[in-house]
Amino acid sequence: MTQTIREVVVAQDQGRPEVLLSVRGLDVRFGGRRDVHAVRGLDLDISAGQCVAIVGESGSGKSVTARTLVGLAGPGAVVSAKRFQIGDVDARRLSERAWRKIRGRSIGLVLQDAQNSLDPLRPVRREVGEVLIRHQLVPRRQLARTVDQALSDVGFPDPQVRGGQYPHQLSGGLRQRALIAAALAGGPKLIVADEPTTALDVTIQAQILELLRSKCEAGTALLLISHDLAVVSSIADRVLVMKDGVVVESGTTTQVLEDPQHDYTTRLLRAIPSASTRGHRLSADAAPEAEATPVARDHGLPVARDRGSVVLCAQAVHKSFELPGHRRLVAVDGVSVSVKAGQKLGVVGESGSGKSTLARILLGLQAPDTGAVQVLGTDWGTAGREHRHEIRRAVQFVSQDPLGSFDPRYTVEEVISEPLRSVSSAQLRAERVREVLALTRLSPDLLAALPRKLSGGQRQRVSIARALALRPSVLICDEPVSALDVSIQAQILDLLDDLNHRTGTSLVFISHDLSVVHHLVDDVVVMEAGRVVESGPVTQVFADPQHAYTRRLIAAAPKPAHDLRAA
Amino acid sequence: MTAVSIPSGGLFAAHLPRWIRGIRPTLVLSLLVLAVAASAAIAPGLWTHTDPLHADPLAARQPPSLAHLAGTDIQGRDVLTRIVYGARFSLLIGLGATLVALGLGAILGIVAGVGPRWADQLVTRLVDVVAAFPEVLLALLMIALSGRGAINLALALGVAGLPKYARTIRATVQQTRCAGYVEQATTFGASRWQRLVRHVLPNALGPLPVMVTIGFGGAIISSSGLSFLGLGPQPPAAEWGLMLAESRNYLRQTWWTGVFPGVALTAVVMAATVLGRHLQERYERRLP
Amino acid sequence: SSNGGAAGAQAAGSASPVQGGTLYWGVETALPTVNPHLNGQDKATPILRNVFDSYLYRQESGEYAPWLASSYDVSSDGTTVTLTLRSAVTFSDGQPFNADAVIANFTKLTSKGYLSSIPSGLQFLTSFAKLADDKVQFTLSKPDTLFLLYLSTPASTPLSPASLTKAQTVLESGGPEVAGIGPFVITAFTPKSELDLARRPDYAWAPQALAGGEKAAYLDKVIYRTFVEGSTRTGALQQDQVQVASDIQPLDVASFSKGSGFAYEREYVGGLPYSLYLNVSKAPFDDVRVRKAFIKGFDLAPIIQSIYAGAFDQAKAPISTKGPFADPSSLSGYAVDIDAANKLLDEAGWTQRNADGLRSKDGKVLTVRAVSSSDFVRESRDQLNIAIAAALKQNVGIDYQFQIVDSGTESVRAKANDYEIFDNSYGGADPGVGLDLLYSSDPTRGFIARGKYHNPDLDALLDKGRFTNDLAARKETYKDLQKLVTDNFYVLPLYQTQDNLASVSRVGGITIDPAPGQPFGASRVWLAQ
Amino acid sequence: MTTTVETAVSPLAVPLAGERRSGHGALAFLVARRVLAGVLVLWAAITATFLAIQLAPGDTVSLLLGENRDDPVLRAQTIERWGLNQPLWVQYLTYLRRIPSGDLGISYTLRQPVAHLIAINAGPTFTLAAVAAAGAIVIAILGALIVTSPVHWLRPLVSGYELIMVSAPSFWLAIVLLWLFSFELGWFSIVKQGSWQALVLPAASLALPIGAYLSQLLVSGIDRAMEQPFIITTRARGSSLLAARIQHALRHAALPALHMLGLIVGSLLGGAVIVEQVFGRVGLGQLLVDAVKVKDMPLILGVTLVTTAVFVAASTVVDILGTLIDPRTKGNLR
Ligand SMILES: Nc1ncnc2c1ncn2[C@@H]1O[C@H](COP(=O)(O)OP(=O)(O)OP(=O)(O)O)[C@@H](O)[C@H]1O
Ligand SMILES: Nc1ncnc2c1ncn2[C@@H]1O[C@H](COP(=O)(O)OP(=O)(O)OP(=O)(O)O)[C@@H](O)[C@H]1O
Ligand SMILES: [Mg+2]
Ligand SMILES: [Mg+2]
Repeated sequence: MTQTIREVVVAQDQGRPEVLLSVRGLDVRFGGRRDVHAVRGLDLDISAGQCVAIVGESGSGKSVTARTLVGLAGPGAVVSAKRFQIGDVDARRLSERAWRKIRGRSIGLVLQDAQNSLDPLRPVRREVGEVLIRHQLVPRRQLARTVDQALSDVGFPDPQVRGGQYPHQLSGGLRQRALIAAALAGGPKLIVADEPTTALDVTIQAQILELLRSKCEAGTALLLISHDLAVVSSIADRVLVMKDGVVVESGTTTQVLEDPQHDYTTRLLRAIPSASTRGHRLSADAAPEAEATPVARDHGLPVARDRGSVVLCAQAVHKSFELPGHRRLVAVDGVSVSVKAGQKLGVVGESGSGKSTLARILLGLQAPDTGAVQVLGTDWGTAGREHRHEIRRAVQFVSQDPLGSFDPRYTVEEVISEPLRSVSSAQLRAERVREVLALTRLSPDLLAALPRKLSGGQRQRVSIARALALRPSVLICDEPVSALDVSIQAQILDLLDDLNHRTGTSLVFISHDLSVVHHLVDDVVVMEAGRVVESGPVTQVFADPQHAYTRRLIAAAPKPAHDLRAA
Repeated sequence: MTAVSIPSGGLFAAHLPRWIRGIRPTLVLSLLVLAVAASAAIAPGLWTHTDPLHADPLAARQPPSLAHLAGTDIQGRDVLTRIVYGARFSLLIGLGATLVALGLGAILGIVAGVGPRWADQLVTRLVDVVAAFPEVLLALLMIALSGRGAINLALALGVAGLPKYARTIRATVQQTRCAGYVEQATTFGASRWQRLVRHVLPNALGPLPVMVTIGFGGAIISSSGLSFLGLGPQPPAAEWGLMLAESRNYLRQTWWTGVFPGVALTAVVMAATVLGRHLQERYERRLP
Repeated sequence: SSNGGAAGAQAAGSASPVQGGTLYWGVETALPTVNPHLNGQDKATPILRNVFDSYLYRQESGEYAPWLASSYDVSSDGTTVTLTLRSAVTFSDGQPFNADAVIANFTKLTSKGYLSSIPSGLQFLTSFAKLADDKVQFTLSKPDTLFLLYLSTPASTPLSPASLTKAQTVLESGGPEVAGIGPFVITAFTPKSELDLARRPDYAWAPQALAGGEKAAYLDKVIYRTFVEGSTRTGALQQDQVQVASDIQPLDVASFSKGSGFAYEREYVGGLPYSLYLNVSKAPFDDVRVRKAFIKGFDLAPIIQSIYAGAFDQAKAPISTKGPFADPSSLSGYAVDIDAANKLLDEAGWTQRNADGLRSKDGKVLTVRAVSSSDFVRESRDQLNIAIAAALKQNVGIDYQFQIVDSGTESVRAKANDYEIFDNSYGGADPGVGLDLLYSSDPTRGFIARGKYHNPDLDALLDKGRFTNDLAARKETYKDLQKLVTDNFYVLPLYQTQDNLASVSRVGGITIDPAPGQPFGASRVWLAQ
Repeated sequence: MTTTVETAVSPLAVPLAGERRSGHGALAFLVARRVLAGVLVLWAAITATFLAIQLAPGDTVSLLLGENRDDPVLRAQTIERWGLNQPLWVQYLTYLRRIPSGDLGISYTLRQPVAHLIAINAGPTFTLAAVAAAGAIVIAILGALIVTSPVHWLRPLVSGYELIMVSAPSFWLAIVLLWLFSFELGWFSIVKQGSWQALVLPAASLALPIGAYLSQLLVSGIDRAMEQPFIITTRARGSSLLAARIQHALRHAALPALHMLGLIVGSLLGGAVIVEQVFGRVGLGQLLVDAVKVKDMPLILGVTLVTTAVFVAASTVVDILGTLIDPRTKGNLR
């Protein structure tokens, strides 16, 4: 170990919490083709045991900040700062060699993308051991023991055995734990955790947050990056709100969340869906004027049914899959649901509980092993081939991954008009495309664009527009907002609500996010391991959950420590 | 202020307009080489007015001079003229082999990719058998069957190259078949066939231009190897591989008869490879 | 007879022969088998000579001298040949060489299924018998002079009786287990690639007629390595990786010129030169005017010069100028006359010309095709023919195509009479074998008479030349024969075939066997230092 | 990276209907299945070759007789001796039946048992292939590490060299190497077969282009892997760029390169023909070319058998090695 490290490590004296990281006026630019000024004049201080959170919408520079703090801003990045002190070291003058001594030893980094942040070709224990080897923290003999210890510290079950598994053999939660274990193994005083709980299921998310919180209490400083204000409010001491690379607001968590000064913070807070936001708009978008709705013309397309009649219903559907080794996995186990015209039905449940499979069965993409699904009174199973194609149009689908659902060769116009091939007249088709564009509040300028050039929110709108083109009776949305950040999510949720109101299209809304469901739907179905464990009006189910599983789910959802709607 | 690293491009490039900065000299050069080769193949008369078969024993083995820019060969034929006319043969063999490989490979790959399980099995096995034959053995057998010559050479190389295409296309077809947009098309009421034609095939065959460009260079190289073994076009044809093979024993006395065709061949293959890689990069960048 | 001579000895200066050493000899020839009875390659003879001596030694004059037979006697009618065997000769496996061994060999040679083709020499052999322990008598149905020739080639060489009883595959492929009588023994054989020889110390039976006589070899080991690529042989020789290289390519010859530190020598080989035989059985060569126009329509000399750069010479007669039989005057009617050729073609009705300037008649282009099996395309023959084709096209508008095919296709095309020209060279010490094969209309003799001449006068001359041992008479006969085939424009001799080799200066004693014009093995070769 | 792994289609994947086994049993089972599939491929290759030779012009008897003395008696003898009087299917079945006992018949032209001929020719070819493959791997890894290294001026140099290597005709390279290093500089004599000197240049002429090609594959693999988040993670633990490249990225790039190497080694015979001819080496390639030229059927079939067997073996080995490199591909190994 060299001088540099010792300075950093030894600098901890008793008494007042030492400042581990102090940054003033941090600037990060990316040169090259388009000049990106990713971080502008960021100030940041973290002392031991403290948890500082950075929030902000996608692209605001959070991850760049995190990477810059360990000297890995990326190729082509130009970093400058008025002050950049890691412990006693002036990081502005560090050589690459010196940086290597700091990384993992003084600062641990947990990257945003847990799926890909572990080398898929190495057992996780080697990844955890790597930091120990690099910094020669333990003798070879003790390496295995130390790694097992590090893994069990983060609640990794049975580290001796499961530590030998490869990332693809582990669940998302375990992977995230292993990643955190690796970040902690070198004993850093500061952990930078970039969106450590996104992509995770509520229950697992709660466990990871608990883990981080306990580390913090044990004296490790935490820089938490998240776009989820509920998460932040439950753990952070201080919050920085970033927008377009600039910290627009910072202060203690209470200050920022309860008395936001900046307009942007207010908007961010307002965009968070919850029980209390039911019936309110989340986004800043104004509600569309009534006359903005074009008079729907008959293009030879079916018209939505009267409110109240059952448009889609599944009766005791059952679906199992064959797994290798003659095992069968029951994905959907005797589920019955029915959707009335104009109804908004939510489906919640943990990952793997069969939500998507149910959606596919309702869509007629997958035939149930037993049970039947009726669309507008016609059975999927018994309908003839021609008739099936007809009734398919009554049920449309919006997926979590809009981009993947677009043919990569198609422009927005082609994507939206694809379902309309059956409409003979080109003029009528163009008219219908314009109608749905207006409905989804997309600019006609986008028609010629390729979907992959659009923002996430725009893509999801295009996906919804396409689904609406056939004037379906039911729109089945499988996690339509889970890939979007809060503000965009707010817009999409508002849009779906509007559409439901104005066109009378029923919604089947699948989500693992209880607050979103709570915000949007009328009725909810709770699924566990393929079964419906509870169902009813959403307010009733969430207010008074009957089933233990529902209660567990609700308990695990992050509870804001602050009243986020106060502003 | 600490510059952690320097923006790429350098000072110099910064002053040029963006579209010029975007041009890569190797790519331009490659396109130029291919264009010249293609024009020679299509209209050799543009580049030379002599007959590639015109022999003049009295002017044999002359080193490069103004009269014969690339010298003359052992028969007294103008080497440059033969290189120009050779472009047609060589490019056609390369292209022919690639198209045969691609055509057969695509059909097999698509059948395996979309067909029933047994068809997939059958095709996979068939392709394994073809792949298990070394290229030379296949070419030898096919040429033993049907005789020497440019067309048979292209056919043999095509068959030998088929497994690569068949396997890739099978894999991409199977991948695209499960893509979100194909499933989505089902919900609009598109039939199996419509999905196949509208979505699966166009997308699965997306990497083909890349494969063709890179395969083209490879086919030219392979064909020159088989020409070396005497399995290619027969003399007196002007074909680069054959010219190389014919000159290989005179290299020390008449280096120009071998070096110039070799340079032409290598340049075209390099150009095709560079272009192929460029296309590949563009293709990969386009992927979501 | 030609340039060359004892260049090897000169290169090694006046130094006297040195005993011992290992010599690498690079050759083009790939040996599929080293059983001398079965290997029919001309080019194998100089290699096999190291291991297999013959009964008789043929001299350049065409006469035969004793070798393993101490004397021979031909009856006056020429149908009985008696060999008296040299005494105290042993095979390399220690078995004695005697009449029984000779009988065993001829029994094997005439047995069913051993030979894959019957050599000319055995064609008229009717019986053979042991007269005494050292005497064997052969009876022929005709006074075939080729029988004596046969007794002087490796094709009849005696193998030890023990070898003859070896397993079929062992015997047929030859190699260390097949013993003969010669200055070397085979120690290893890799088909088509390498033949390793070791000196036989007790060897003492070389033919008297050859300089040095009865001595054992100088070298301890000789290793023949096949390099198909001519430039590889040249390069390996220049680096002294091989000390002798055969079949030097024409253009490389200059690098071994005087003062280069290498010795180069070449020798014409006997038999028939490389020639084009015109298929007279079908149009267009059934018309003598077209044949004549073909032959007179271009100037061969500059073409030979440009392709071979002086390393090969234009053929001077239908029979090799090596040996006593060539008649250069027979080619006097072959002088180039392009105008005459054009006129002849006009007369023959090939008056139309197509866009390429090629003649045609009734819409059929005047195309003549040679179909050559790729195995036989060597010595830049493809280049030579292409140059001829170019000249013919330019001069007289004949479309000559030299088609190289695999041997299977060649045999099919030959059988279907689907060719107009047959190209061939036939080596050997006596032209009789080749003449029979290439001109005879007798189906048991003219197997490669692809000109399909069916000319009774020609057949009569062939018989007359073959069934006599009288050299002077044969000379006369072959003179008439050469005149006949050239008067009829049956054949166009192109270049005189030859053997050549180059060696590093350390090598001395390279000896040419004058009758076939090929190196007499490596038995007299020595390596300085 | 993941896409590459997924599309690295194993050439001989046989679907596994039975249950998944574990440990050594599973490997043995997989190997057994692979062997079975391999036998199937061999059989098909033999059959196809047999048919192709039958369909090729020229009858075997004429070829056996050569072009000299063809007469009815000899012809009959020859036909009988080589069993050509039997119907084709009998000849075919007889051949197949003899294979398991190692009897591959007797070469028409070389008059030796084919098994023996293969035995003496396969050694040099396999040595050549093995040394070339090893050389190619070393060249590829070195090249890839240089190209991806931060020493920027080296990158265009090495990639340029690689581009030329993969774009130049292979026999050209062989001839140039031979002339330069054996005939001009005299470093490696090529005449003593079996000596290491005689192996260096032939192996280099095969290894250089293959190495360059693999290196290009590795480079694109490494470049792609270096963009993956786990590289930032490992660097955030204090790994140097070089360590990240060697210990993480190289391995990711290795899988497609390995598969390609398997294919190349399995068909190295093609390259070997040319190298064997230029360097005058004994070997299977030259044996095969000569055999096909004269329609020496037992020899052709014998060499086909060996080369396809090598191909099958190579792809099996590659797949097994592949699972060591990337445990995710275990599912592919069926
Ligand atoms: N290596 C890079 N080169 C160029 N631009 C970059 C690079 N890395 C990030 N950026 C840009 O910097 C900006 C900030 O990106 P950053 O990843 O920090 O956003 P974020 O706040 O983490 O967003 P998210 O919530 O989506 O993770 C973006 O505009 C991004 O495109
Ligand atoms: N085609 C299939 N073959 C085998 N198993 C499948 C298949 N499709 C789904 N499953 C399994 O069925 C179960 C239910 O999957 P499903 O996708 O419906 O869950 P989900 O509730 O949507 O989960 P998530 O929230 O992660 O999307 C899972 O265990 C999944 O692995
Ligand atoms: Mg981020
Ligand atoms: Mg799901």
